[in-house]
Amino acid sequence: MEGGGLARQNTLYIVLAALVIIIVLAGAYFLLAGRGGEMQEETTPAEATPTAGEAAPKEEAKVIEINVGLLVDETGPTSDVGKGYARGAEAAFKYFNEKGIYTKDGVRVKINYIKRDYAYNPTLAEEFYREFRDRYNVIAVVGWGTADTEKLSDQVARDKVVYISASYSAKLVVKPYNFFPAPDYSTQACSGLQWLATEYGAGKIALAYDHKVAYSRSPISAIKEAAKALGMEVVGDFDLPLRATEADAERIAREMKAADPDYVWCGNTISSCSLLARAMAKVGLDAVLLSNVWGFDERSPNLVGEEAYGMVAGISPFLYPMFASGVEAYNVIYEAASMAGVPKEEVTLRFVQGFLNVWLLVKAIEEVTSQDLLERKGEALKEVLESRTFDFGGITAAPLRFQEGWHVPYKTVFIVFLAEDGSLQLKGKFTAPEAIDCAKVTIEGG
Amino acid sequence: MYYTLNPPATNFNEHLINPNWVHLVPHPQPSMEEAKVDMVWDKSSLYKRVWGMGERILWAEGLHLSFGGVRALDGVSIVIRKGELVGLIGPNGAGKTSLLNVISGIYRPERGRVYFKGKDITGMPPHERVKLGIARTFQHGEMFHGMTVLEAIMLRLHPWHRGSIIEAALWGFRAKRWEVEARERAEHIIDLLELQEYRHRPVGSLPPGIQKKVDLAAALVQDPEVILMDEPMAGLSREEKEDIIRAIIEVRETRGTTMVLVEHDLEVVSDICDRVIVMDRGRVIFDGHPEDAVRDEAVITAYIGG
Amino acid sequence: MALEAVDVETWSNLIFQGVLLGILYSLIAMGYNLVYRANKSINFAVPQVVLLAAYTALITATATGRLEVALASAIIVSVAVSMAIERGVARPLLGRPPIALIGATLGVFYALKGVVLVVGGSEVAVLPLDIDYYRLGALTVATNDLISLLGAIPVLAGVVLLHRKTSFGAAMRAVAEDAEGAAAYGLPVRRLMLAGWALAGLVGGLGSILLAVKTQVSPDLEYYAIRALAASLIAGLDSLGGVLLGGIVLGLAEQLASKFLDPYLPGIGSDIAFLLLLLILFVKPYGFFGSERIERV
Amino acid sequence: MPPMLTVSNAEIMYHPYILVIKNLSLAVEKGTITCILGPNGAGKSTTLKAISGVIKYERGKVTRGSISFEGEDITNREPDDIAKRGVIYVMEGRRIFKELTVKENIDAVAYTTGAGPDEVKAVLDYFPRLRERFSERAGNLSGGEQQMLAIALALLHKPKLLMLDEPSLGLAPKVVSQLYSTIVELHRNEGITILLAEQNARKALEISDYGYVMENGRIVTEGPADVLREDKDIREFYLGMGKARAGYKSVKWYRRKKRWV
Amino acid sequence: MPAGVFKETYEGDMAFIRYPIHKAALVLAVIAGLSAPLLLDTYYLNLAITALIFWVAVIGLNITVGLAGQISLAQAALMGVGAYTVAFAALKLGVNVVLALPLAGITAMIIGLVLSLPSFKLKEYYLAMASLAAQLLLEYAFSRIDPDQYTPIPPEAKRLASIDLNEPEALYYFTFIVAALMALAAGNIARSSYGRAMKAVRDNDVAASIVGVNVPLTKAIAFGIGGFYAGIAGGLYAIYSVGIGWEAFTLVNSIELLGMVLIGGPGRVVWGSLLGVLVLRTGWTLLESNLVPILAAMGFSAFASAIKYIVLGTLITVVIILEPEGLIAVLRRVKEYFRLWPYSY
Repeated sequence: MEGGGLARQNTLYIVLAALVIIIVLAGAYFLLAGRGGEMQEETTPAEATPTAGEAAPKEEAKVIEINVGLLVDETGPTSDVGKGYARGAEAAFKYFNEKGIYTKDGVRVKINYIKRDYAYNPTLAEEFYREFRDRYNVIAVVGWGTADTEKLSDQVARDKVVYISASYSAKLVVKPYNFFPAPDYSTQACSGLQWLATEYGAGKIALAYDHKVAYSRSPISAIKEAAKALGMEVVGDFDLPLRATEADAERIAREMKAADPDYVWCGNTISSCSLLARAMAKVGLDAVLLSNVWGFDERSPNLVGEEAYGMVAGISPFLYPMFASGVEAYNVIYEAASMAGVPKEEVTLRFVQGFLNVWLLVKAIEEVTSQDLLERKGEALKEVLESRTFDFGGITAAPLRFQEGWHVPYKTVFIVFLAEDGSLQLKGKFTAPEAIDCAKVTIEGG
Repeated sequence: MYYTLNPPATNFNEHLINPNWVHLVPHPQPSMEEAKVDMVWDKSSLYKRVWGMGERILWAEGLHLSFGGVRALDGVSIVIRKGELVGLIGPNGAGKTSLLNVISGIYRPERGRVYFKGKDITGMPPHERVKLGIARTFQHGEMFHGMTVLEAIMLRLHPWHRGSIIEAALWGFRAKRWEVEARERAEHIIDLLELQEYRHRPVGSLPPGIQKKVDLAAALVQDPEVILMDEPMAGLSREEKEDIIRAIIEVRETRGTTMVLVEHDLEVVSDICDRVIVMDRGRVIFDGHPEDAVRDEAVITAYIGG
Repeated sequence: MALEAVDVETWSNLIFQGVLLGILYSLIAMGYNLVYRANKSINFAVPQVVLLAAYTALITATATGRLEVALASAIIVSVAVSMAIERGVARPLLGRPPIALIGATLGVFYALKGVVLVVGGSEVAVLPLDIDYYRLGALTVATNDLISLLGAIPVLAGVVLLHRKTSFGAAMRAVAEDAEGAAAYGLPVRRLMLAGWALAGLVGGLGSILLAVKTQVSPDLEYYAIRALAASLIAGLDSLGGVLLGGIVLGLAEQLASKFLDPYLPGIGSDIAFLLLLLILFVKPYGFFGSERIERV
Repeated sequence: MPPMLTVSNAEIMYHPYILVIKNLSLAVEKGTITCILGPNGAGKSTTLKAISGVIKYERGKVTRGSISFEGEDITNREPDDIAKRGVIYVMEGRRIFKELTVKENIDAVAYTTGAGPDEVKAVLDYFPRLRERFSERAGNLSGGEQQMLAIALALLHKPKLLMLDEPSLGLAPKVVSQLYSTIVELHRNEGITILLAEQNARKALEISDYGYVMENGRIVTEGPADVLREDKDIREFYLGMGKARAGYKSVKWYRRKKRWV
Repeated sequence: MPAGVFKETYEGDMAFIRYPIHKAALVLAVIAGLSAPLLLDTYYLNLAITALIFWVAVIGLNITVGLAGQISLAQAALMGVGAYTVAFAALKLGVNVVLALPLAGITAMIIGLVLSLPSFKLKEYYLAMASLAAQLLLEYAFSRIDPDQYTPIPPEAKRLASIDLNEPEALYYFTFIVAALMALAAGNIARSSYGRAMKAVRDNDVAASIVGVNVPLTKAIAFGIGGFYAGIAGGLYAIYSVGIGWEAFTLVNSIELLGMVLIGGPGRVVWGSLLGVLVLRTGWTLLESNLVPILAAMGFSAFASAIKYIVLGTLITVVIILEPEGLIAVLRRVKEYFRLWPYSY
């Protein structure tokens, strides 16, 4: 056979084959490079190995490097909030590296963070975690959601890697290596109920959450207990899907209206919670909608629409940036943001959440000695985290105090209310009722 | 009915006949009823000597079939006798292929029944009919374009495959032996139809004439009692037609296979068939001797034209 | 919840919302079916095109503050992407088995997902539109619902009429039936196919905007588009008029299932589409209005 | 005056490797009926598809040589462009749109030709049967009627060169005769040049002025139709006359294979 | 003395290993496979384990899709069935995970057989949609049986006698042996009479039934085997993973698996599947670990994650358009080219 067509086809195949070969070679190269890096670590302890402390005399310029994994969701189902979180965490790493992190004995620590986008896919999360652990020997991971945190909680305990994440699930408070700078979801919800009781008095409360999703379901048993303690009546559990349609929301609002609640709890994320608020306004259900930390933020006034102004509120363990004027500690966040090129108006609650998780890690590192950091790694960090009080100068609703085996650092939240005029108002701090331990109820109940 | 075991009819190509594959051919003693409707044309003494007048082996009664209001078959009844080579002709859309499809079992007739060797096979799935001994070739050559010639031929032995899928996965003794046996049988047919050079070529890459030959070879490897050929020579050159005809005659002589041949080419049909059935618009309009067909009034109006 | 406990108001709202949602489903389903008619292929990339259109609308609406600009830009993007897929993927694959088209459009689905992430990220937002509520007896009707009712049905009817009654439609149907034969008769096959895809993009883009208004602009819109595929199959892939019914059946089924099955199977509402689809495919393999294929050899 | 259509040294390939036609040259003079004879798979249809551009839809193309029509190069152009120039190809197997009615079939083609009611009427005058079955689904027409519809659709273009691919395939001999007389009538009345690909050599040579014989992708013989009719080999192999008429029953294994040329 | 390799028996001509070069390649592959733990560190070993696991799943899908032509978008869900079976057996019944593995295969096979029911009636897009519906319904079922979206597999369950599958090396060998056996079995099925029957069904199922293939049975077998392989892969995944959640078995995963089949080489059951996994999964992971940070450092941080989708999606589409037989056909053509080099043919 002959002809130009054939020759062109062959060229095409060769180009394709060359691509494959390049990919294979690149893979092989990285494979070898990876191994090379590891061997280097073994032979030159000055970098990041346990023997650094004794081997080298203390110098001014001496810097020890540690690796920290950063698992984020920038492309998955939770990425609308995951992106802000990732930016905050990255900004924090850059900022503190720049500013200098010093261990208790004055050795400067440089944190190499390895960022991976796992798109809220737990399989990928595990794969990336294994990469963090086996390839980079991380001492800590700044994680993200329930999917990765719960899945890895037992494994990080076995590997002694500190895992700080934004999943405030009550189940995690008993896991030895899992930390978060906030009360668990149940305690947060209980504190929110306390606000309702304080502000409006006892009444009827309807619960809307996705019955299928563990995250939405988790605080429900605690809420019911707390409602009982506060003299409230729970008038129904309504199944509001995380991916609700307007029709779903409207149907549920109608069903709720029949039960005539004074308060509504929304345990989902912002998309379905704001749809519910809209639908409540549409069907004329006059009740206060209280959403959890992921169901309400700066975007809410826009998302719920004017009709729902004056009836929606949200819980947050952290002070919204918009209320930060006069809070000294916030300057750190703004400074870091400007260093990372993030304009001030893009410093959102999610940004702060990411920032604080890293900040907590940094604070812990600052409390250990360099030798501990290099030798006992995560274990040392855990001990420090469980034995100190960490104060973020008013950004968190209270200073943090973790106890061994019980990682609920405080029980107070801020309540933010969407006023009639569409502005967000800080209603103040509220603490969960003393009478019950909401986290415990959740763990024991589920 | 009396059956005798049929010895190989001719001595050449004897290797083609596996002693294990027993042919039942009728005793050349027709019953009274058969003799009355005898339509076998003893145009050559050879056929008569070997096969005589057959008893009916495959017959259909009152088949009706329609697609979305279009009558494909409108009360078709046919009888095929043992050892016959029947030509089935008619203009396009006359229902020839539909009839074949009903006999093969891919269409279920709305009314009417199909019998094979006295057994009602109307509702039987197609693959079981193959096991009974009805093979079929396709109008458009071999249908399995992605397979090699060898695979396409060996495929046709699948209905007789006994081993389980687990054995196949483990390539166990039975599976292996089966493969070797199947290969041997395939090679015989490849020899017969001179397909050696194409053995490992994908069927789709072969010229249409060869594809038709492969298809015929594949049908023959099943060693059928009745073989239904759907336009095996359509669009072939005379040379290729001769190849196919040679194979058809060869197989008839050596195995006594009953054949139904759907064709357009009246010339071929009248030359080699014992009997022709002419169809038009879903009906049988003529059934009889080929030489009578060209003189028949109905056939002339519908088909040959004035 | 027991049946007797459901009053007229609830019923009428359930049905109303189901029908509204169904109309939106049928708009997107129409997009699938137009492509199927043009090319005998399903465009599995539609969910991402819908997302892309919605985010485009969000961006332009935020920038200009004008809804008509948003609508126009979204439809332009949807049409353009549809045409690009036809040009770049469907056309080179003409004559290849369905698995190739399924795989290739799934590849496009994947790639467009990336593009959507670059363009719109995964923001959750609402389109800036003043929505008023009108109370009609037991029903509460929003502005956008009115637009859906008054806008979508004429569009659907228009597409059907275009196909049935005009010579352009006859040409498109001719191409759908036999592209090669149509080419031999000098029909501009490629342009007609492209037109089919463009029309699909247009209808899909409109559906996408109306959906985005009805719910929110969020990555979840892709699931609506996947469920619309179920509506398309319930109607039959090659039926155009049937999609309205397919969509409404689906919308109603979702509402009723959420209402009555949820206590037993939480969250079944969003999956009922597929249960329904499986059942219907067993009973009527080519949908309610699809034409059955006759197997030939 | 140069021929109306010339194909010079064309090489035609199907994607990606299958070479079907090698070094094919043919010419069609204006105002004649030219036929291409040969068995299936000889490359007749491929040649016509290449001329009309339809081959693109089968992933094929002309890789070498050129095709020109009325002095203009039309190699590898889009089929609709070629159709606009007046080259219309009626495909093998009566490729009409079976799901559409006769009217819609005509509408569809009229969409691109812009043929008005008068033109449609003029075309239908040749095929009164079609008028009777105007709103029938084309799939329900008989084979002959379908073939007529196919030709009618082509006529809507007012073709200069009409290429017919196996118009007699699968039709009853009676219908074939009718069809051929219609073709001759069209040729005479409308002055349409016709290129005919046929297996039915006897019929084709009856009406042709010039003939080509193809086998295995090449032209093996060509000449004026009356010369071809007298050719010994053609008579034997295509017209079924001569000694081969002795019939197929005498086919034997030992018969030596004889190839064309 | 014959010049070249000639086979004198059909058995020899049909054997797996026909030429010395095959034998050498296979021996090399086995040696490489077995010595991998000595050469690779834990990270790469884990990558190899996941590649092997997905290889098994893709082989199964390749039998269903590539060999038998039955489009399935539910392979990930079937993996999930296997994974949950192992988890259930380990947690509720106290069965050791290794022993639960065949059970996982069988459970998934049964579900696969159920999934084959639509294929008796449906084809092409309709079948694809039926399997898509099945995938989503199975996802729903998982969300019901695993309401916490997370089921940990305790390390204690992963020990059998002296084998501790918590050790990456032990797990690697275990996975390697399982995957190699599964691949061998798949190769045998592909060249057996069943393989031919499946190919016939793929090419033209009506014609297949006419030539005597029991088409429904063959489709059922294809789905059953596909399910069995998916189940084993899911079971292996459950053993490998610290715990399972149904988010790991979603539609997107099914699409990825189908992409691996189509990219690698549909119908090329063993090596095509491996190539698909290596390119789409392992190759990508390596690329992502190394390339994405570089991109992020260059300031494309916002796009870094989106690139995965764009690159992989484009790759799938382009390969399908340019090379219907997948990348393995490209490799073969290149091999041919160099074999004949410097002559073009």
